[in-house]
Amino acid sequence: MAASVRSASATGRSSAVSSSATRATRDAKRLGGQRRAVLALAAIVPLLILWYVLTSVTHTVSPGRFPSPHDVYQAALQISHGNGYAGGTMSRQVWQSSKLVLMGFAVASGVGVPLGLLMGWSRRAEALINPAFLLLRPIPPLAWIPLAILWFGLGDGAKIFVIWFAAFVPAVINSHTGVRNLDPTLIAAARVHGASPPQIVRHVLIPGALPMIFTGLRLSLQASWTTLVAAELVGAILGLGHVLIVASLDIYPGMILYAMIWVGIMGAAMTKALGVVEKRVIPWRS
Amino acid sequence: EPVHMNVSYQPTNWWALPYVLATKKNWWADVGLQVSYSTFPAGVPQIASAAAGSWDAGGTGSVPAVIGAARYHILTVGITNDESATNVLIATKEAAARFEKNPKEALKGQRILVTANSTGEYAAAACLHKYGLSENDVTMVNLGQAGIMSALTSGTAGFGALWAPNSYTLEDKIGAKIVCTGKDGDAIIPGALVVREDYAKEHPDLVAKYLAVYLHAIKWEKAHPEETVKALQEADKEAGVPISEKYAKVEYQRPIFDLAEQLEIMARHGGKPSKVDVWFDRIAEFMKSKGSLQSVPAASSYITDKYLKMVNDDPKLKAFANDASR
Amino acid sequence: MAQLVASRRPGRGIPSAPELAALSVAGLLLFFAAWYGVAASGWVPSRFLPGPQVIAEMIDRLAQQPYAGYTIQVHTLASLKRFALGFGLAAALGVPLGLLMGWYRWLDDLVTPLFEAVRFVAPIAWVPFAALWFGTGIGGPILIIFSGAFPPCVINAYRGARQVDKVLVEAAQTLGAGGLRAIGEVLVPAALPSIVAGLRVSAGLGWQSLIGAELIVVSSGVGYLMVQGQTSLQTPIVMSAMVAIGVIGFVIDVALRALERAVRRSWGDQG
Amino acid sequence: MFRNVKRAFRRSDQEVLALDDVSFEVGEKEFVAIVGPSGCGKTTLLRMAAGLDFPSAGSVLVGAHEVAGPGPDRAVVFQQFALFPWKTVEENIGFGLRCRGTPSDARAAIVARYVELMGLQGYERAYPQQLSGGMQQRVAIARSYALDPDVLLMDEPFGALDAQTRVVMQEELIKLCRVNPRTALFITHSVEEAVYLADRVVVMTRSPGRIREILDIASVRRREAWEKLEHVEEVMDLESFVHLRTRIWRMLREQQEGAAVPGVPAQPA
Amino acid sequence: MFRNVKRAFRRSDQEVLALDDVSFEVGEKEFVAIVGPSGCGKTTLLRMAAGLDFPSAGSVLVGAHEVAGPGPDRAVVFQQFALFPWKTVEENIGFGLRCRGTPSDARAAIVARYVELMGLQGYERAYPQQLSGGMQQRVAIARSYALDPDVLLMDEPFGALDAQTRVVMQEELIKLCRVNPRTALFITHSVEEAVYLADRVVVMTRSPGRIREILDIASVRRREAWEKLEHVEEVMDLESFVHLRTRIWRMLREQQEGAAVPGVPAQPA
Ligand SMILES: Nc1ncnc2c1ncn2[C@@H]1O[C@H](COP(=O)(O)OP(=O)(O)OP(=O)(O)O)[C@@H](O)[C@H]1O
Ligand SMILES: Nc1ncnc2c1ncn2[C@@H]1O[C@H](COP(=O)(O)OP(=O)(O)OP(=O)(O)O)[C@@H](O)[C@H]1O
Ligand SMILES: [Mg+2]
Ligand SMILES: [Mg+2]
Repeated sequence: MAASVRSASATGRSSAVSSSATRATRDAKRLGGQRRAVLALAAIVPLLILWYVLTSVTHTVSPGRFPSPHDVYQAALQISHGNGYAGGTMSRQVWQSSKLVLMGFAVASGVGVPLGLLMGWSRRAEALINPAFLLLRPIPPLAWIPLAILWFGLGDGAKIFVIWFAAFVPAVINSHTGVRNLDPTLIAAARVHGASPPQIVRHVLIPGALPMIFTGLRLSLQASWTTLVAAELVGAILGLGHVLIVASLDIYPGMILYAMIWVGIMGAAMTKALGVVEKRVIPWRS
Repeated sequence: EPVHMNVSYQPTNWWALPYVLATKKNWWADVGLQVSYSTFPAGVPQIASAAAGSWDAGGTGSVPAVIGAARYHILTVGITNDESATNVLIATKEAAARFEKNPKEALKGQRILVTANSTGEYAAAACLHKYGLSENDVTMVNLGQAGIMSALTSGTAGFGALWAPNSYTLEDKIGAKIVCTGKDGDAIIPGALVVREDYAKEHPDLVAKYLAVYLHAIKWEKAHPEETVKALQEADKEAGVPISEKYAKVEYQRPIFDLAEQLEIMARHGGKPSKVDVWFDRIAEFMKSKGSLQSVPAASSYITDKYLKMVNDDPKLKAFANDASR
Repeated sequence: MAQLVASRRPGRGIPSAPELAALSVAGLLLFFAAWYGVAASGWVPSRFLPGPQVIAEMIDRLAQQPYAGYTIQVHTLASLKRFALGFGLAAALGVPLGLLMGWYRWLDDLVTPLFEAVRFVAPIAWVPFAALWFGTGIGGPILIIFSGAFPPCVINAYRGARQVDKVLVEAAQTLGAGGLRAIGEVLVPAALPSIVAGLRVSAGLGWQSLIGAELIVVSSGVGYLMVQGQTSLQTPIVMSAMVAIGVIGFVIDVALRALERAVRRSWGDQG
Repeated sequence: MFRNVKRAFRRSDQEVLALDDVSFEVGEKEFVAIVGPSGCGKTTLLRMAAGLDFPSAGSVLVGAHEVAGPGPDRAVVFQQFALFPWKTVEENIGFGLRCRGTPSDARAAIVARYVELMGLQGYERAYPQQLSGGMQQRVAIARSYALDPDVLLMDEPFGALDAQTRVVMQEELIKLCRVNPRTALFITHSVEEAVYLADRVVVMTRSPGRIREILDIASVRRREAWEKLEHVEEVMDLESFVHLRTRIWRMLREQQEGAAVPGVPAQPA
Repeated sequence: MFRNVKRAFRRSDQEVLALDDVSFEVGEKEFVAIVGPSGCGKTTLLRMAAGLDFPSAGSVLVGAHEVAGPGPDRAVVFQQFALFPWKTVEENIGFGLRCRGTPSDARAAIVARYVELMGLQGYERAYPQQLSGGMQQRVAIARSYALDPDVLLMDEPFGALDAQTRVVMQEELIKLCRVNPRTALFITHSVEEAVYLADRVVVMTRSPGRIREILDIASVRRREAWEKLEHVEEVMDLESFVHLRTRIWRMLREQQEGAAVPGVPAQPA
């Protein structure tokens, strides 16, 4: 029987480490961070090269359709110097947008997470709130612009409102699901150990829902960034979204891509920061 | 056997009426064309989709025409109309009252709502200059036309740059006042008949036919004022932005140019720039000053009367273009 | 005291179905009453917030007479068609990608850095590129919907795959399930609740991006209806379009929720 | 305590009776063990006593009052450990005390004692995920013990322990009950454990769960002075013990007949 | 089979050695049981044989080959049941057969046989969530048995069963192994179970897990003709059995000393 268990002599101190395939993959797994960095580079570098070759060497992709690296470089130069572009230099644009996003995100998670927890905790609250929530929720941020202008004028308030509306939805939904998916035995365990409802919320509901809450926060943060353009359609004079709007009106693909890259970098950086917070807040997940 | 052509325009525009009429009255067939339309709410996406080959010829604003020339080899082969008088700086009642007392003071330091990269912005800038102000004396805030209308309606801002028929709607609904037009600011704002350069190279004859239909419509409009006004009202209503007869009549006042007039304003006599060249150069200069363009494209590189001349040289087309009877 | 006590579930227990339904209706009534109240009070000019009855009349009118080219039904259908294509494409590509990323570490490492950056770019920021690449055909709007709907599909499938109880995967492996089967029979069902939740978010975002697309690049659809209403300062039309958008979004969500429930039921969850 | 209790569940549109007409009572400071085949409804019974489930008919009383919900006077040790994954071993053990508002230094002292008692030293800061199954169950037991409740409800608390720890725990439990008697309801699969620990043993029948018999152990224990012996093994060797054990064992074996039919399946080659 | 195996884990930035220098082998068709205190690394050892974990040093061989990953030749019964919650009892049991490509009627027959053997009739269409813990474990066992694998790896498979079913299952397993011998690695906390079932018993020490001793049961069993007796209880009464049991028990008790310190905590009133 080929697969029966048999063994060669099993004594001696010779811990000869064989170099089987398994061990190789195992070692690769251990490399962890290093390997990830390598793979990330492996993904990005060929893509950059491909981009350069297609736009600048073979001209397969006309620069009118997609900017070449040189176009983006030119755009970067233009917006970094003097008056910049669309009302300011890139650093001012990034700063303005980050401020808007952070404020919108803060308000959205501050309202959305408790609301989602409440709806997950109490079926009655859910029944009461859900219908209106479900009706309002599909209305896109863009559609709120006229009302936002009316209610908040053309200042930051209206922009934060638009971002808030988009970012608040995933915060609610995921906190809600987080509570709903909680193992009921854990709540039972808390109850039999004398936990009062507020204690259950604090010690069971919230920590139990935290992984989902963070999923929601990530999506919220993403929604904040993706709504930025819509928000800055409300009479912005500065901001990355504003740069994107103006560049698209100028049909300036190099600048559009450069601004997109910044949006990507800022969004990824903020998500990374959120990930660090998540690790600290959820230490039990190895 | 009619030849197919993709034509693009922006509905609810005075200069869009010829397309509506041409379809309704089947003028395309008269020159052996069969067209399908792509319509756009604004010039910028219109130009961008030309890059994807979505359309061959059409009409657009002068600002998009310049951008199209600078980036996507879009030729300007004729003029749809002169919209200098209908690109306006409009003010709410209160702001208009202040403006009447002292225009410069009323404007200074104010937020001016403009749609960036539009003829409206160009007109607004011209108006500022007229009152001795520069763009640095005010805050130019970028908003779409609809956004400007909402903001003015709610009183969040006092001044905005609109074009027809949006300006009419605002006058009607909240009693806003036009305080200055592009014309007042001495800015000539033409609309452009445009065509993709590679298409024009391949099918010059079709471009000429396309122009002949548009010119025929202009001739017809000039000859039938009442019917034209009615047709305009109908077209705008169908597109969702109805205007009253009063404003339809105002629209009718906008200058349009028939074949002979077009040839005249586009002619470069003795190597001197044509009138149209001058108009477009000023617009391009303005756009460069705002950073939208890195350099001003030479007018001769994208404005051409070659196709108008082809219409003029073809007896059949010329006769059709100048026929106002039906 | 041997009487039946099934009905006597002590205090604060699970509320009954009729009670919940009543609360839902009450919630809706409250919402409409608040709307009506604010509109009627004149606190907000009716130019900006017409009452619900005005909207109802307007919707009825839009259903009879064409506005901005078509009746509201035709606009809605045009939007739905674009949505179905864009969302379908996002789900068909995003869910498998997310699952595979959760399954294969190398793919995760390869895709994540790029994906992490791209997903923050607003769907409507793609409008110019959509126009440059696809023009006004159906492709343009679809790219925009896709860019809105794609990230949540990927993220939730990915998270779902990551959270699968490891011992289940191991059990399948020791029972001889190869890569594909383990993915199909363990990974997918285990991640399904998360996937469906992602689809819900994704449908919501896709629907919203669609409106963005319609505001800019097309000349039919509810988004177009809305922008035309806005340019003619006809708030009732704008809000009718918003209602249509809201209702369709709601219907899409209800459909996906039904799917979610069906999924849970197939887990033997009777609750 | 339990009076004519019935409990039905729905399973794929069918009513399934899990418990039928169960009545018995647990005296004050009495230790009652329940044994019975798997699926006979033992856990369901215990959940009702805890106030986590309610009878379809009949009533469950603690003291003079019908059970209306869970409370810290009745601590439960769950069959599935039900530890909070986000709390360390220490925090899990101290949870009930914290809910009760015990000051933190008193709490720390109690927690430390139970950590030691359960042999969890060195794992105070570990999360449940990082422990073996047996260790997790020890934490769960400590969590309930630490509350010092009036009534202890235990659902196979030693099921996941290794044999040695299990024996030690049994001895602990019996000492605990001697020093500080508690009303206890104890579910187990081990007949030996039931006889060793309980004052009375309730033997249940296969589904729907009914009471087969209730045996009085306390009187035998007192008569034969089991308390004198320190170790489980010694007690288990006593004739009186073996007698009771065999009696219960037979009752359970009876039920096995007709159920799972023994027989080696002909395996495909 | 295991050669100088070491396995270390990281726990909050500290390397913890779970297994240290473990070497033993399982002969073809031999039944080896492992007993040892909780947390000594039994599960870890079994996971390595299954190909689900890998040694930090040393090597694990099945046949002549180092274990590279899991496969259906080595079926595992997990300590936590590891049933697929979205599959019915039938589907769970038939899963491995489906993976193998067994035609559906043959599969149905095998599944039906195991449903009957495990006393799961009437629950074929139920989902794991709807079963009691014991029933779930029976499904898990059936799922592995149904595959008829060369090597059976069992991690306390009977831990969650009630005592009666457990005995029946033990008898089943031994019959199964007699008719159709299998190489088996079996983890248990019950010394009796280990002695009753195994050809050899590996006794392990408290963490870091090392081998304390390996006892040969098969020779005693053959000499004393345990096979002649049909029931577990009868075997357990034999002197030879008791002798082995006590020997192992002592080894384990030794280790208990110094570990968990007995002592009734002074409960706060
Ligand atoms: N939530 C539920 N829905 C449907 N049936 C249930 C539910 N909970 C328990 N049951 C059924 O009730 C019966 C008793 O279950 P219970 O868990 O009380 O058994 P048990 O005696 O604790 O078994 P074990 O000793 O295996 O733990 C079983 O037949 C089970 O299938
Ligand atoms: N993933 C892991 N990370 C860190 N430590 C681990 C991990 N898995 C196991 N350990 C540690 O390894 C040791 C052995 O664990 P294992 O589960 O093999 O014990 P066991 O003998 O099966 O115990 P039990 O009888 O209680 O099931 C324990 O100290 C445990 O804390
Ligand atoms: Mg139970
Ligand atoms: Mg183990």
